[in-house]
Amino acid sequence: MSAKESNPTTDVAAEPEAAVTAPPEAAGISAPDQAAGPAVTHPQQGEMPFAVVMGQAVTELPKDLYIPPRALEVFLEAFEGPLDLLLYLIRRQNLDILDIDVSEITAQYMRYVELMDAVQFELAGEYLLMAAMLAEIKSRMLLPRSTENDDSEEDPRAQLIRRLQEYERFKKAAEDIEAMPREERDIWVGNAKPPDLNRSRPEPDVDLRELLLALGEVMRRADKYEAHLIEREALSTRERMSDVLSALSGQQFVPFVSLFDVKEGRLGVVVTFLAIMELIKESLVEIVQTENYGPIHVKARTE
Amino acid sequence: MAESNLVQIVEGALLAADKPLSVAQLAGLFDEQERPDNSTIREALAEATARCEDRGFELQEVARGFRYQVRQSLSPWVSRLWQERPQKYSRALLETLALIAYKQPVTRGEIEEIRGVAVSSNIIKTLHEREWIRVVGHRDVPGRPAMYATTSQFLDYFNLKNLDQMPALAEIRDLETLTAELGFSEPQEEGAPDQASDSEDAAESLDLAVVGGTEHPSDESTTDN
Amino acid sequence: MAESNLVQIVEGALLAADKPLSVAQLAGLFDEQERPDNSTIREALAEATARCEDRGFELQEVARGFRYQVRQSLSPWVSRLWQERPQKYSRALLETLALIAYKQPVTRGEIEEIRGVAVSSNIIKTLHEREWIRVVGHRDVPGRPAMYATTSQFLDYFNLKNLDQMPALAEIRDLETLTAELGFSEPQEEGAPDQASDSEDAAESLDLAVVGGTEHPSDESTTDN
Repeated sequence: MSAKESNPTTDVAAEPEAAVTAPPEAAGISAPDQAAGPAVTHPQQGEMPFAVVMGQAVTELPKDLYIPPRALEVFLEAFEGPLDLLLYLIRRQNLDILDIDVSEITAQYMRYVELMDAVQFELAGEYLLMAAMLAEIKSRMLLPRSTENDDSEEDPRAQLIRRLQEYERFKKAAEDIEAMPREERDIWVGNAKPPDLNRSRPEPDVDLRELLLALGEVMRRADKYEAHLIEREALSTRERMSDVLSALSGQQFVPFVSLFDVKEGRLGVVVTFLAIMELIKESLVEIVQTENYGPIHVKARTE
Repeated sequence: MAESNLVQIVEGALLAADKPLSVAQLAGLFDEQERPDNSTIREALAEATARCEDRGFELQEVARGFRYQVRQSLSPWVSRLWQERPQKYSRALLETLALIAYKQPVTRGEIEEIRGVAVSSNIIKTLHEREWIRVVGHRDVPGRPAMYATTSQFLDYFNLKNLDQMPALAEIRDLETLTAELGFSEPQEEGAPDQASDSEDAAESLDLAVVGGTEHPSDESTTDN
Repeated sequence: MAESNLVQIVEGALLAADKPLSVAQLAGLFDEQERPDNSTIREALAEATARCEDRGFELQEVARGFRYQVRQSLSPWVSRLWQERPQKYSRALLETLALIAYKQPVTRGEIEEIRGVAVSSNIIKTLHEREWIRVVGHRDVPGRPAMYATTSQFLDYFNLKNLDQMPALAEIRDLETLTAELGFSEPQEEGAPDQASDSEDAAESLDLAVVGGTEHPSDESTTDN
């Protein structure tokens, strides 16, 4: 609160940054962010840098970091994770991402993590992981630097910076996507009522293979009928049985001889004969001969 | 100029809307202070209508208001957008058809006995509509059930000269053996360069083998349609 | 005459369809014997485009094909047709979408690694339901996680023809040099004169960086695809 008051007066340079250090809510991407707006002003104002010296932000942290638990929750929910929070802390201090002061950032980050803990905010493991990583970097930077021959080991700070940069570019990409014109907001697709349709439903195609597979399947299922099914007669006989029945349908008596077509040759005659025999056997037709050596007639048993 | 802009707004709104828009609704798109009166909007609608001359769509007034619709004369082409993909026939239908082919003349009851489940009337109806089966008589048992047989259209569809070109039942019963056997002989026939040497290939060619499994002249039938 | 009829069919079909139509799909509206070739259809599309001059709508090509769209300049009026505010998307969803768009094919784990937080299943589900992403395979690592990529529906939704039209991804500043410069030197002791001297520059780049890149100068970014 006092920091807020003193802010404009202390340093003019701080003025433009005030806008710059606006929390991510300023981007106004998601609804919760908006909700966070007013609640958040308190903590962020409190830690606003009041001076920039040689590109380095000088920050006086407020004595009381107290944030009402609900507000804190909203505040933290405004962040998309530890990287986002870190970016925010860095930006708020007017620091270039390549030039972060690890110990300062670590201290601030830890303060937030402690706060989260204090209000029993369900602390995501990711935040703790980042805390541990920051602590490690900090401790390594305190150690005397061995000579440059340990190049093989990557500078953990560089690693952190890379992660921050990588995250930031996608954070930016997300904002770009949000800004892109899109359907239902900026773009309306034109449509007109279609004419009355003359629809034709095409018939499904069937492959002979499918038919055979289906038959194989049913036969496997109906194993007990196997004996019944597998008969020696050729399919042509069954086909001819159908033809004979067709020929008989609607007729009273049909002369036996008329069922044969000599043009089919010997084989055809045999097939027809077998078909009629089978029809008799299955009681589908009956044979009638009124007198000895008289003409034989065939009649369907049913029609 | 504002005039032309009004027509554009009317055109854009009508095209974007998913229902007809009334004059009042069109007026509602404007802020009060710049809202055109109804007669001005009607003029814009008339202009938009005139602009449809010789286009594939027209502006039509219906009960609820105005809408663009595609010219009825274009129906033959536009309808194709909704031409349904042919669905596949059910397994039950294929089994029924196969049994009719192999067991003809056969009644529905006999098919049901073999399949172990009822044959739905829809299947019989579909097969009739497709003109793949016909009734060749009625069995002389109670209920006088119809006996079904396949038709010449059925043969034509599968590119068969007669039913004898279908594989024998015994072959089908042993489909696995059949396909395995044929799977090995197939590469020769088709001149496929890679012999089904390893088991992987053999398994893959199984599908094909069934196609070839007919081994009859009817082979071609599997490739058409 | 037939020419003009073709343009009408194209116009009518595009307006009747509920999704963009490709040249091939337009060709599919015709019987084989009367089917125009692709270049003829493209001519018809060009003609249809020209006919939109000074109209409230225009013909636009997007990923899946062509569609009519209301001119964006009319958006202030046309948007009033809908009462509800357009849907907002959360930052988490947009960041996930951005990662999938720019790094595809990418697994959930890879997204989480960059974002530093878990990706909620709801986000993935929503993106699937919107048909903006699809699974294009599985990475050959333990658990075989799905790899996600964006769809053409995604491109259509954002009025794009292809991914190249997405805004360029910001550049990562060179780390090798950076690492060398940094060493483990404490920023406080920074005697580095060049760093201190151009504090002006530092402040400036800061501005840009902080704004989150919404104003990133394009020269800083690269075409990353």
